[in-house]
Amino acid sequence: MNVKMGVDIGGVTLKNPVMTASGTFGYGEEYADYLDIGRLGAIVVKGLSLSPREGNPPPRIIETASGMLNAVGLQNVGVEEFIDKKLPYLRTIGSVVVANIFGESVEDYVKVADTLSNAKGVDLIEVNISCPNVRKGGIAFGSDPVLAGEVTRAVKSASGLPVIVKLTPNVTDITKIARSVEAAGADAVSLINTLTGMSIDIEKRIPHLKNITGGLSGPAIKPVALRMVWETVNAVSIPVVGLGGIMNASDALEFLIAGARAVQVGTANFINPSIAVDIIDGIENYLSDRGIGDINDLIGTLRI
Amino acid sequence: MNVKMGVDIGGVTLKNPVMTASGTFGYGEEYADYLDIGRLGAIVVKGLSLSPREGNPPPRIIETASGMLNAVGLQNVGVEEFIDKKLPYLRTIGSVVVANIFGESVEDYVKVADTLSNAKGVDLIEVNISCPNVRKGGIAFGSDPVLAGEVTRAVKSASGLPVIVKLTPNVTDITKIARSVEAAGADAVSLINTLTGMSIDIEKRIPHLKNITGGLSGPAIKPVALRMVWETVNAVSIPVVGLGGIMNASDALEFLIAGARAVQVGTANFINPSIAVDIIDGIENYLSDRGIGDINDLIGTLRI
Amino acid sequence: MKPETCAKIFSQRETVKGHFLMIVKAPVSFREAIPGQFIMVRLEGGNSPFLSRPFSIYSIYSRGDDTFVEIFYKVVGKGTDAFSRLREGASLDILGPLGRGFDVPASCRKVALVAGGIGVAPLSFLAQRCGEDIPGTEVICYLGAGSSEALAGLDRLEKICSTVEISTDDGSRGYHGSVTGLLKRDMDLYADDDTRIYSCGPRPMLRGLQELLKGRPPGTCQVSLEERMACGIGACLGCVARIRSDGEKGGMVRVCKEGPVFDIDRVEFGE
Amino acid sequence: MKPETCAKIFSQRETVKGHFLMIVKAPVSFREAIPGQFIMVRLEGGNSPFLSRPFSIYSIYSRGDDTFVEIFYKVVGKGTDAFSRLREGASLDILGPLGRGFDVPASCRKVALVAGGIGVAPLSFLAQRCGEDIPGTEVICYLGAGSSEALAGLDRLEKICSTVEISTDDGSRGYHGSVTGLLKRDMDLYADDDTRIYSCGPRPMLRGLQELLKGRPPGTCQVSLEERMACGIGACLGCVARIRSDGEKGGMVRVCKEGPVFDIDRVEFGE
Ligand SMILES: Cc1cc2nc3c(=O)[nH]c(=O)nc-3n(C[C@H](O)[C@H](O)[C@H](O)COP(=O)(O)OP(=O)(O)OC[C@H]3O[C@@H](n4cnc5c(N)ncnc54)[C@H](O)[C@@H]3O)c2cc1C
Ligand SMILES: Cc1cc2nc3c(=O)[nH]c(=O)nc-3n(C[C@H](O)[C@H](O)[C@H](O)COP(=O)(O)OP(=O)(O)OC[C@H]3O[C@@H](n4cnc5c(N)ncnc54)[C@H](O)[C@@H]3O)c2cc1C
Ligand SMILES: Cc1cc2nc3c(=O)[nH]c(=O)nc-3n(C[C@H](O)[C@H](O)[C@H](O)COP(=O)(O)O)c2cc1C
Ligand SMILES: Cc1cc2nc3c(=O)[nH]c(=O)nc-3n(C[C@H](O)[C@H](O)[C@H](O)COP(=O)(O)O)c2cc1C
Ligand code: FES
Ligand code: FES
Repeated sequence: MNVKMGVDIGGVTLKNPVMTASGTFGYGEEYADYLDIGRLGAIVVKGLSLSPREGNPPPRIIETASGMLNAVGLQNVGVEEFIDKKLPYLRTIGSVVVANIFGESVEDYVKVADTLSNAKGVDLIEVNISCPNVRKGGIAFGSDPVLAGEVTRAVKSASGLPVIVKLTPNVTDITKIARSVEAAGADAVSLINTLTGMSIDIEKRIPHLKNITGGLSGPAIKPVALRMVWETVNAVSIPVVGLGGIMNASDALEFLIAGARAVQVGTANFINPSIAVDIIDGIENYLSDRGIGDINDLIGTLRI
Repeated sequence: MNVKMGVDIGGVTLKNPVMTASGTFGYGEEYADYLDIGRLGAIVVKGLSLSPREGNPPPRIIETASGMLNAVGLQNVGVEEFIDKKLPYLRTIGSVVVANIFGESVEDYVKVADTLSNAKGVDLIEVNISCPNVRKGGIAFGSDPVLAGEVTRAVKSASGLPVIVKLTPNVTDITKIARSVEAAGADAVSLINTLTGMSIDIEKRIPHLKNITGGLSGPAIKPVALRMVWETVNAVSIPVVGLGGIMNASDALEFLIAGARAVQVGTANFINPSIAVDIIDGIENYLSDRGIGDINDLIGTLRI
Repeated sequence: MKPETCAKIFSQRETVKGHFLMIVKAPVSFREAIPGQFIMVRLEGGNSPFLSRPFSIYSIYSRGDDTFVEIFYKVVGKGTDAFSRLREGASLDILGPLGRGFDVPASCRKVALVAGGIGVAPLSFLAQRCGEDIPGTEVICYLGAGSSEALAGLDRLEKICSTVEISTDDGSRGYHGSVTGLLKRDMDLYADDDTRIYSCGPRPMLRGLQELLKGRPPGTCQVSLEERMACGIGACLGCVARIRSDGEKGGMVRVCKEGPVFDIDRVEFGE
Repeated sequence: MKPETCAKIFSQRETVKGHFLMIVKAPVSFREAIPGQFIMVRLEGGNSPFLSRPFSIYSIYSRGDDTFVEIFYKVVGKGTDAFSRLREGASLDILGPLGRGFDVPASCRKVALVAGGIGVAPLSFLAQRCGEDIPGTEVICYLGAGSSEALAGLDRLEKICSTVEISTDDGSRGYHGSVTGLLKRDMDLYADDDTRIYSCGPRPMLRGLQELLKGRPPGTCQVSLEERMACGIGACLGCVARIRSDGEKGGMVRVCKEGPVFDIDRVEFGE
């Protein structure tokens, strides 16, 4: 059976609903040896800032039960070098390219978005609002509906590209943030980013991560991610991109059935670098086994 | 080496810092065949309400990666039957008894606390504020600093017993809630309760839980729990009781080193019903191997 | 005290496709196990799967000083899949025997067992014990499966039961249709007071049986229910079923503690 | 394409206490592996442990059409513990060969290897290849361990090196003290341009070595670093070390991609 796998996010058509998540797929080239990158629905690159960033000192990662903590600290080459050195390769792959961006002030976000909008080869912008606003005493943009709306509005007006806003799960009510960024013009939301966590070395009595805390990802967080995606799907009318702990096609299908228009595969890429295409194949098989001819007929069909 | 294991919570001395968590240890009697209950620092009973409650319809539980979701819905015998039928046994065990209580209005909480304060055999009250306030449109007491303070103040004045307030992790900033309940007179805080999560049956396209969402517990949530405990220890001066995903002595030690005065063992009791005493023994061995003569000399010794 | 035990697998083999017979060396306390009781089983170490899984006791036997527990299970998900890959000598954490087993009055003269699929496990143990404990009792087993290749546990039943009647959904062997359909045909054989019916199988089958037995006196039939379990010992309240009150216990009742065996007339199967 | 492969364990045995030699049947692409390169290894299925673990290649060999990769590891935590319990025939997911190996100039006439504990693994492979690829080169290995019973990998080194010098912290065999102390004694043997030093071991040892080699020309010594890794292929940025710029790359550099082998003078060991 021939299954239609295409989905639409902010006017951009993905050949299938499977993207790779920011920070877990480098700039794409790192995976060239392990899978046919052109088969991906989209690739989301490592978060980009105005200037290059060195990130946090090591140790940066530690394993946890069915997950990992990372405190990479958004190390990246900066938007200029990205456009010069990384984008040329990405233009050749034949998948949608999503640039994930972040900043420490609204102006930072605006400048990065503006720069990317003028660079051929970027199809969508994903705005990571889990970062602290240094001006506002470090409160994360993403944990305050007003700030989240502000940054969304600013990026939208600076950018010629459709904008996905990526939400943090470390909040009391994620639907409030989602509604606020929708009202501010976001074309889609993606969720979840990592949950903040910590781990301690009981021999040395120090945190395992030099940064003390880090972001929890992997299957451990999937139930939380799925709940938040489902809540958000019920709260907004823009597309929702679901992620958090997706390890196989069955996990991805849970998010799609809950109403996510697309999914992102994150930490799973570390476990098996060709897993994203296995997930695409698995979704396609699920649909064809059940005679569902179009992925859009599955999305949001949860019965409650 | 003889190690001092006693800790103090709200003026009550526990013979060691290991308690069993509410809802995971029944009313104690269920475990009588599997461990020497008298060895526990404290036992926290299943959450009690004014009237008996039937709880949610099944299915109520589903396994997740390194964890489980539950939507038991606070089924319990009610405070009267607890005092008549369950407390007599608990009076005989020789461990501190903590009554976990909840309600849907401040008055509910007050009545349960008042009833328990007059019943011989209860040493401490733990107030579960993760429940929805039906009067206030269902917003959880525990996710609003003002409501959390209100219920704490009311319970404190109704109860002759020291009060632990149990915090929910489903909030943007747990330290705000912790500070508010401290200001309202709480003798201690315990955290974390479960993270809200969801799981979907992709064959039937229905949620695995009849209640749709449930509470995530087990090792999956440990990094989040530890981070919140550490944040809270740095925010309040009352004792903090740490829990969430503790499966062995090493996990418990992480919480103690982070500054928790005591810990609770929850889901782990389901995996191995005698695990709580293994954890007590493990902590004691760790201390004596390192020549630490008093558990209180370990608590809060994280170097950052 | 009967704490969790680390038990070694004595042997394991696939009988019918996808169905495994595992024999585990168990503590001597297991000799007191009653048919219908179950054990909680978990892979030693690691978190995949995380929770223990409940399995009926398929049989208990002793050889010399050693006690062995048999479990008979079907691979349906990741826990049973993981168990099926274990070999002789591998370690499991086991807890049990747990729960309330079947009641068989000593006066019972005729026993009908109604087994759907792997529901045969506790009933086979029951048949064996009836044979040993109340000699002279006639034990008739109605065994249903999807098709003839899925008739799990048949060999042993043929040895321990007076009669085995077979039904298959596809008609590839025995009666063509459901096992309750087959029982219905024979219902007048089980009209007497000294007759008891015991059943285990998928919910729709049990619901059908309840329908079929409507009007029979309470106590005629007992069923073993299956629910997802976390603790197995009555602490988590995860495994409840809605059970009609018998005056004392009713409402949301723990399958692991008050069950897994219940009088069929008390079970509310819902839609 | 060199995707992750499911590999079967060909054999495994404990050599020195707590140290295991595992031989895995690998894809033919492994024949191109260079000493200092590593592989990522994970238990098939399940999440305990969750991430793959990096191990140096201890050796590669072929028998007929089959290629085998050896890893030599010490049990230090739950991953290595789980691996050590696996038997012949068990499956692992492996990825590799990965990273940048040691550079040995063809002009090299004398090679000193400085191994601390299990750090011997990549160096043993290097010694073997030096013997095969640049015949006539003298390979001297300095092997340090806590005590004589912990001298892992010694047997093989004695076969493939010209000389093996031993140090133990407790003096139970060879030089009494650290392996860098032992090397210091011999430093004037390694003054020439056609000499190279390669090392792998605990950080404090490498830091001591850096100290010892201060003033030597860049390129004299290469070390293999160890950092916790998630992806092993340069994507997660989890494994960085602070490396001094060589004009091109500097700052937080990925151990899995630009390393694990670095010129010792470029490594910033910090406090
Ligand atoms: C008291 C009791 C006795 C049992 N005895 C036996 C037995 O003797 N032999 C046997 O093969 N099985 C028995 N079961 C069922 C067995 O426990 C489940 O098949 C097993 O837990 C599935 O685990 P899994 O990880 O393979 O499946 P999962 O991946 O957890 O689930 C796969 C499928 O199995 C179903 N399932 C999961 N858990 C249960 C459960 N507890 N009860 C019913 N269905 C479930 C799910 O709904 C799902 O469709 C018994 C269950 C109970 C409660
Ligand atoms: C490129 C590279 C090559 C390696 N080659 C070998 C080898 O050939 N043989 C061998 O025995 N080990 C080697 N290691 C180290 C090995 O990867 C770790 O010992 C292993 O990952 C520990 O896993 P665990 O689950 O047993 O320990 P964990 O439970 O994760 O940790 C236990 C202890 O090991 C330390 N540890 C954990 N991960 C690493 C790591 N990646 N590097 C260093 N220390 C770590 C921790 O700090 C902790 O003290 C290598 C590491 C790297 C990066
Ligand atoms: C090592 C690592 C680096 C990450 N870097 C970024 C980033 O730069 N920008 C971002 O928005 N999210 C980043 N994330 C978050 C992931 O994109 C994703 O939201 C999260 O890991 C949850 O999905 P998962 O469980 O599938 O990994 C990172 C995650 C990891 C593990
Ligand atoms: C089945 C179940 C029932 C629970 N019931 C209660 C309850 O009645 N009251 C309460 O405060 N917490 C309840 N909890 C939460 C636990 O006490 C604990 O906060 C949580 O499970 C996290 O700890 P753990 O990961 O060690 O289980 C329950 C948890 C589980 C798994
Ligand atoms: S399984 Fe926990 S109460 Fe029954
Ligand atoms: S381990 Fe991921 S970048 Fe090195």
